[in-house]
Amino acid sequence: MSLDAAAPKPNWLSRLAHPGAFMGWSRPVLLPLGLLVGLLFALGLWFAFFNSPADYQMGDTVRIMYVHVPNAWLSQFVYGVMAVASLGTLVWRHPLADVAAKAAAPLGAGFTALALYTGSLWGRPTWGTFWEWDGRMTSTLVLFFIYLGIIALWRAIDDQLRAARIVAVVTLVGALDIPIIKFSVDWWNTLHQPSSILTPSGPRMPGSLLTPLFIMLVAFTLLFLLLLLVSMRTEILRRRADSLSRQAVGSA
Amino acid sequence: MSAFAAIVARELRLALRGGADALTLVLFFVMVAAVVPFAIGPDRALLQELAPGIVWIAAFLALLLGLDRLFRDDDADGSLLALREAAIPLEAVVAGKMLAHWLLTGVPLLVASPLLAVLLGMDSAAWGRTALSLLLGTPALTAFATIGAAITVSLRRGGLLAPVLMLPLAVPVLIFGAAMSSGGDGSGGAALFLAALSLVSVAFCPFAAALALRVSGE
Amino acid sequence: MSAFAAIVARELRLALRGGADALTLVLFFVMVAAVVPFAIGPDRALLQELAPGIVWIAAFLALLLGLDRLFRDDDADGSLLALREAAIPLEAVVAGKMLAHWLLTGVPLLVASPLLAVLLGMDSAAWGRTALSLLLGTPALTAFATIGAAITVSLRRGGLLAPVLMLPLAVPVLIFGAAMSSGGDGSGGAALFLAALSLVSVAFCPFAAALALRVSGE
Amino acid sequence: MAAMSLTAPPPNALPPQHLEVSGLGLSRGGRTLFEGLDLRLGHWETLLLSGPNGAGKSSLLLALAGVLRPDAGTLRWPGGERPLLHLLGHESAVKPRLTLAENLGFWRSVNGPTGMTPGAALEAVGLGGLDRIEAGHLSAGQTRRLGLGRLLVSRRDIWLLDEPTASLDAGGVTLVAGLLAAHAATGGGAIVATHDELALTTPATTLRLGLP
Amino acid sequence: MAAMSLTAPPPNALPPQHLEVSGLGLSRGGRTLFEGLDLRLGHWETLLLSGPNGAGKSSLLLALAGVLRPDAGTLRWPGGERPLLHLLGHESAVKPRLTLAENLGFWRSVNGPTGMTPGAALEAVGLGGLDRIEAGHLSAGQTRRLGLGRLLVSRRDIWLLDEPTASLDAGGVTLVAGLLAAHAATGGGAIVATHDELALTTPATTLRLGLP
Ligand code: HEM
Ligand SMILES: Nc1ncnc2c1ncn2[C@@H]1O[C@H](COP(=O)(O)OP(=O)(O)OP(=O)(O)O)[C@@H](O)[C@H]1O
Ligand SMILES: Nc1ncnc2c1ncn2[C@@H]1O[C@H](COP(=O)(O)OP(=O)(O)OP(=O)(O)O)[C@@H](O)[C@H]1O
Ligand SMILES: [Mg+2]
Ligand SMILES: [Mg+2]
Repeated sequence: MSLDAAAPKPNWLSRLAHPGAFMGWSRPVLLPLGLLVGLLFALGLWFAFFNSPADYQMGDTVRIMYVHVPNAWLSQFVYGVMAVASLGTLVWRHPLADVAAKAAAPLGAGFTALALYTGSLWGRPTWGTFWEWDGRMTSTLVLFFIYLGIIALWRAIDDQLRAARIVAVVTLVGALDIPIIKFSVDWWNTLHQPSSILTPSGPRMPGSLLTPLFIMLVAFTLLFLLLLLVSMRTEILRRRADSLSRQAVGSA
Repeated sequence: MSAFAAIVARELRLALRGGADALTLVLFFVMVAAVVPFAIGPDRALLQELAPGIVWIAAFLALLLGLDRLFRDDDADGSLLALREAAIPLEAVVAGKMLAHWLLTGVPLLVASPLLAVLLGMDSAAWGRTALSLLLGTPALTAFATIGAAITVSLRRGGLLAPVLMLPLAVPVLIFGAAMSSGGDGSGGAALFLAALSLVSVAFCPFAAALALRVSGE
Repeated sequence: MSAFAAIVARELRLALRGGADALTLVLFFVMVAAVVPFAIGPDRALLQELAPGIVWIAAFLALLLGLDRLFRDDDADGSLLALREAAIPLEAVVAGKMLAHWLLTGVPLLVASPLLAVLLGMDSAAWGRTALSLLLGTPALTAFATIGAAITVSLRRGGLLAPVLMLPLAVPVLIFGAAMSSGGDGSGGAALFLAALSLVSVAFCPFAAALALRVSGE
Repeated sequence: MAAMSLTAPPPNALPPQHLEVSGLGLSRGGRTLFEGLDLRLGHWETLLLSGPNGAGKSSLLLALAGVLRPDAGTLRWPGGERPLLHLLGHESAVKPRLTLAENLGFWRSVNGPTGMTPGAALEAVGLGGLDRIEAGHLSAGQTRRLGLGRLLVSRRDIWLLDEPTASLDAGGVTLVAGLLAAHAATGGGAIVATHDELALTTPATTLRLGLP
Repeated sequence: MAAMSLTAPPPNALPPQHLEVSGLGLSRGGRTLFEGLDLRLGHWETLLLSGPNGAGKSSLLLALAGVLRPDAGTLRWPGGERPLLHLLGHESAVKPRLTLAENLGFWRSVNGPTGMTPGAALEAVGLGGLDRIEAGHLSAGQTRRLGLGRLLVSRRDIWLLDEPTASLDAGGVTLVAGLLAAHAATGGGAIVATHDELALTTPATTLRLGLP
């Protein structure tokens, strides 16, 4: 039941992915990655606040975009990561995949919450309301629900090996379903009411907005990777700890 | 710990440990209400107008559909049989379970209500009224749900029977609740009715439910 | 009798004998629809406009919130363990139970729909569309419910978790269902999507559910 | 508890009694199980119910506990109305999601803290040291032992036990015999439906139901 | 079935086998139950699992049935991959709402009609004539007997039984011994976890788990 039980296969990927090896190589990576993230954020924020024009109609609130869009993008990207990890759990039965999936869920929920929050903050000045049943917003909300459900599922099963496989089933069902949800919601909204509500469209953006946006996108994505590594490490340590304590209880 | 407190504590423990932790409870209500617009369309004005009704229907369905879980496990694992010999009368046991059930449904519903308000575009006044109406009305719903659960157990047939038995009883709660939260001129009276209804049904429920449970053994 | 047929037959027997769930579901469904006007006020025009949405919400919640009955008893009394050794694969067993579950939920909803139509003042055209949309959509809902039920079992006492997992996943069914039955210009497309959704999810569900059940034993 | 056994009755005194049943008739599902059944349960006494499967042992226990309504006959409780008693059915009334200590603690608070502490009770039924484990992780026999623990955390004069030794190992059977002896030694009475041979050290009578 | 027992092996031939297990290690809830366990189940053989409560008997059966995933070790089935077998757990897989005949009829169709008819099976487990009663009206022991009936309506070479005699009366225990003997006589193998003494007439080995 110990995580290191999985025998490392010859190919390099699974050698890296072996929990023991992972703990080895991930530690030295953390610090430089952290520095890089910090640097990118500094740069991106400087651009965002001092070196990009205020929007002619949205005014300074346009700067919310630099936080909003990266979070919105991560809300979907993280789920992708979880889906891949779930494949790893079900197909290759890889313990590290379990850990990755478990660690990613709260992060994904967090980014999605931020996307929702910044989005609705943005909505207030632009549309005069915190919430609009706009397709994109709604699908993000549903995605948020899915994240929370998955987190609750993780917490509901105490045997982590079982939990991993069951959650993996749900995550994959979700992975098939989320595109359908996204599509259906867009279709729904445009069906029920005329496209009167302004739907934010990217391409119309001038480059002066795009550069900082791009930097922030990269910064947030790297931030996610950093947090993922950290929480995976803590999760692995936690599991080693309880399997030891459980043995103790049992022999008592 | 007093016997009554012990029962409440156990119910809470079981619910919060067994799969449905507090997060899930709140989430559940948010979802049930958030799902409605998908069916009736995203038209803000309409949603705003219907919001109180939607919240109340969500509460109503959530409470009634979840109810048969209330005594089923205790019946299956022999706890119900043992509880007949408790140091407190079966009525008190039922009251304890009812209180716990309310804490596990009514309270999360209240917690969720601000979110619902945002999603359904209620203004703060409307939200206040709705929350208050829930506070006044959910005890009555819980009481009816408890009776329904007891009957389900004693008939040894679960499923939707209990909700069906209880729906007619619970309709007045829904009416007054919706009336109060939509805040017409009648809303003051509705509030009174709700409060009265809750008091009466909560006082009455333990006896009815305990009666049903006593019969259930045979 | 073939193994598959035997499973369907048993489910039907159990449901129809123990608590006549089919009937109660109809009643429940009708009552929910009957209750809604109380919550949103008696405005007839509004009701008529909302009718399809109301019907769909009732179906949606009735199916997804009632789901945990599907495997729970078989797990508790050891049948699930024994069914792993059936002459047909567990996937087929799940498919059988899913079919039975649909016959016991989807069909009653269809039966009840005319009543709802009357209660909510739908014209016959609207009713036809709604009934058809239920026919196309309920299989998908059943499939989601089945997966949810399989997961509940592996949690032992699932509580509200399974609905919380499955409600958001089933949103498209609700959207297309309501769209189709409200019969706007998009309703043709909605019908297609609904049918496709049902096909895919019904084809996919047995594997996901069986996987969850296999894990659940551990 | 050995000390308590000093309270055993002087040999030539008719011991007082917990329960006297006369002319009891019971039927289930339209079938008559027995009629005109008489029994008495004295202090310091254990009454063993034996008989083939389906004889009516469990049903009799339920009737005595007032769960089933008999067709005929009277139950006489010396105190006047029926005292609270311990009823252990086929199911052990254990909550899988709670730890062993929580399970017993609950019953102790609900039935009255008149017996051992949960920890001591767990020791007594051979589950010592497992306090913090979830009951759902127990084996069949361990679960039954936990069910027996309920009898110890609150003191009740009368025990009605339905197959207390179900799925217990040999050690468990002697353990049950020991519990019954200790209970009898304190003046308690017990009616026990069982298929196993309980080697009891205290006065015990056997009632065979459903003779073929 | 007596006729079939003619197929018993010539004394000096090594009987073929149903299952060979080597180096099996199993842990539950993070606790190791056993490691490096070897066992083989031959034709005509009955393997009795004994041991104290919590030793791991049920877990071993579940592992052999592929329900629990062992930490280590290999199961070798002569046929190559694992054949279908009969698994009787602590619960009897009986539906209270169905009649006895319906219960067995269901299992017969699902597991394959390769054994007795439901009526014959009910006779064999001592429930003859109760075909039309709802299983929910059975007593504990009668329910267990009905559970045993499932083994008879479909023929499977390997039986994994977890406490088949739980809550059975003396007659029931000998009945189980008889069923096992008949099964062995047809070349079948059985692994039986039990706390009772089964007086078996056919070759039986005993494996004690969890020696203290
Ligand atoms: C709660 C409210 C909102 C949510 C949940 C939300 C969600 C999203 C999502 C999911 C994306 C796509 C990100 C990607 O795939 O890279 C996005 C992009 C974007 N959103 Fe929002 N949004 C919300 C409100 C707003 C508001 C009020 C505005 C401005 C008026 C806005 C402007 C944008 C822009 C400019 C983009 C990037 C351009 C594009 O990807 O097309 N959003 N938002
Ligand atoms: N679901 C579970 N999760 C974790 N641990 C478990 C679980 N079920 C059993 N165990 C542990 O595994 C050990 C063996 O259990 P098992 O049921 O195999 O014992 P057993 O030999 O069948 O005992 P009994 O004779 O009482 O049936 C027990 O100590 C128990 O604590
Ligand atoms: N719920 C019920 N409804 C109708 N009849 C029942 C019910 N329960 C039991 N019976 C019948 O009552 C008779 C006695 O059942 P009971 O459980 O008392 O037997 P028992 O002596 O406890 O048997 P066992 O030793 O198997 O536990 C049985 O023949 C059974 O058919
Ligand atoms: Mg009995
Ligand atoms: Mg066991």
